[in-house]
Amino acid sequence: MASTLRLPAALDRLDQCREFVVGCAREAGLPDADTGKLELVLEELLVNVISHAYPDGPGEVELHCRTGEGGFLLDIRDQGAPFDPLAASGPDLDAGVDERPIGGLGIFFVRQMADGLAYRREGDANVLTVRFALPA
Amino acid sequence: MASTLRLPAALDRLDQCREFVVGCAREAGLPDADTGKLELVLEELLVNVISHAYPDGPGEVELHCRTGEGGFLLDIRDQGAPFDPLAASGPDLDAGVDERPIGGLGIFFVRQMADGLAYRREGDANVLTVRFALPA
Amino acid sequence: MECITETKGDFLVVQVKGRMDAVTAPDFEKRCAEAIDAGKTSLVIDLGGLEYISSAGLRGILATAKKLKACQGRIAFANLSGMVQEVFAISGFTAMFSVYKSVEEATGA
Amino acid sequence: MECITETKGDFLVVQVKGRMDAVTAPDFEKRCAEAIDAGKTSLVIDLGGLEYISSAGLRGILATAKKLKACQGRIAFANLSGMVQEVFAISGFTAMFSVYKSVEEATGA
Ligand SMILES: Nc1ncnc2c1ncn2[C@@H]1O[C@H](COP(=O)(O)OP(=O)(O)O)[C@@H](O)[C@H]1O
Ligand SMILES: Nc1ncnc2c1ncn2[C@@H]1O[C@H](COP(=O)(O)OP(=O)(O)O)[C@@H](O)[C@H]1O
Repeated sequence: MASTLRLPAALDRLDQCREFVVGCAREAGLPDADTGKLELVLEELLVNVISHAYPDGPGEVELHCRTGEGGFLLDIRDQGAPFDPLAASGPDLDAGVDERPIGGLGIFFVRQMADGLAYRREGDANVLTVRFALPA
Repeated sequence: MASTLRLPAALDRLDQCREFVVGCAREAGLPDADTGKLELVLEELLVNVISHAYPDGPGEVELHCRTGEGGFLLDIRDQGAPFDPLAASGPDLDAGVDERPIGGLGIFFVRQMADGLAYRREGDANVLTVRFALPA
Repeated sequence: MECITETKGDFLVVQVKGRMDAVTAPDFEKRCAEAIDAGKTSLVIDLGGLEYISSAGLRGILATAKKLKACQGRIAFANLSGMVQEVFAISGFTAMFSVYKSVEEATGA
Repeated sequence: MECITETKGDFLVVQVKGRMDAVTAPDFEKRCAEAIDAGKTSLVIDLGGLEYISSAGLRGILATAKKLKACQGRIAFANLSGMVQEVFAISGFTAMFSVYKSVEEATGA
């Protein structure tokens, strides 16, 4: 059965989001060895919503956990301006300490760590679906 | 700002519910000294929903945390048959070990520990609002 | 929740730590039932390490007490504090059971 | 997250434990900045007790490295394992920085 958490998009809510999603993932059968990756993907996407989705004041984020497509599925929904993270260009991983810009790794980590990603705009919301494969 | 958690009404979800509600209460300024009482009230009401609200198969429970009326407010919503816990009669606290029935203390604890309780039927849902006073 | 058992003279001391809730209380009841079935009928429950108890915890305790009563056994509690003490008090358990300040007092050691 | 600092010869060893995420990484950056401002410009970051790191953690590390570079300081890392090692590898940090198996190797002790 699916579970939903909706709360203010704020840094001091990260822990609650993590506990919720990790709890649902365990319930769904995600091995403990994969929760670190899941936590990383979740944090990167939440921090982006917190930092970039609501320039005009506080907003909300909704997390929806379910199973399907042979995996654990997490939908992250925000009411920010349309933003498709799958269309973003990647960082330059070969730059040295001086040239390397601070930041820009979040979406890259999400792409590396998740087993699947899908973006859609739904009404006034961005919905990003993250998939982690479950053991057969 | 308000926060909402919706998940299957099942015992193995108690921890997620507790972490969610305690996180919201801390955020709202509830002193650590009061979280034990809050956890107790939450567990008693959730266990009742899990045990009694859905005799015909699995159902969901929704927790909604907010502030108002000078307190931290928690709404617990289920889709079970109409049940008003405030109308239930209390346990016999003076019985001995033999006569004393096993159970029947949950709603009594809720009444003792919460600073306020309100029940309403909303469409096909029971909504119980629990209030814990916040320091002025 | 963790249950650590230790024999002290005629008594089995059951030290309970952590949280005794709807998820963990059945473990407590089961551990005690096994001890009773093995002939340990004088139990001292040391609640000094217990942080939290709900009505499900009291349910496990009452079921254990009833089982002991049925075989002429006895049960006592020690080291109650904080919300555990409060829950015992308002539920009438403090009045219904033998409650001691320490395990030593409870075992008469 | 916890940061424990210890002077070893010319080096300041910063032992980082727990989780380095968007909430805690600013603490790490601040602790290092204070050390650098106090004249400690040779840092060894011991990540043996770090369970988790996100891009916010790497951001704190990169900011520290840039600050050290600006004052001819140096930074090295020791004891990477698990997801921390993986995150360092895929981000290019393992290639960009001096990474050692142990603090002793990093300090040349
Ligand atoms: N939810 C979002 N809404 C709008 N813009 C975003 C969102 N998430 C990311 N971005 C943009 O994409 C860029 C790259 O994001 P990311 O790879 O996570 O790195 P960082 O956030 O550290 O810059 C951000 O700097 C921001 O401009
Ligand atoms: N959500 C609910 N829906 C229907 N009946 C309920 C609900 N909650 C409690 N009850 C009824 O009220 C009784 C008393 O509840 P409570 O005081 O929590 O004790 P216990 O659940 O241990 O019996 C329950 O036995 C049950 O019959």
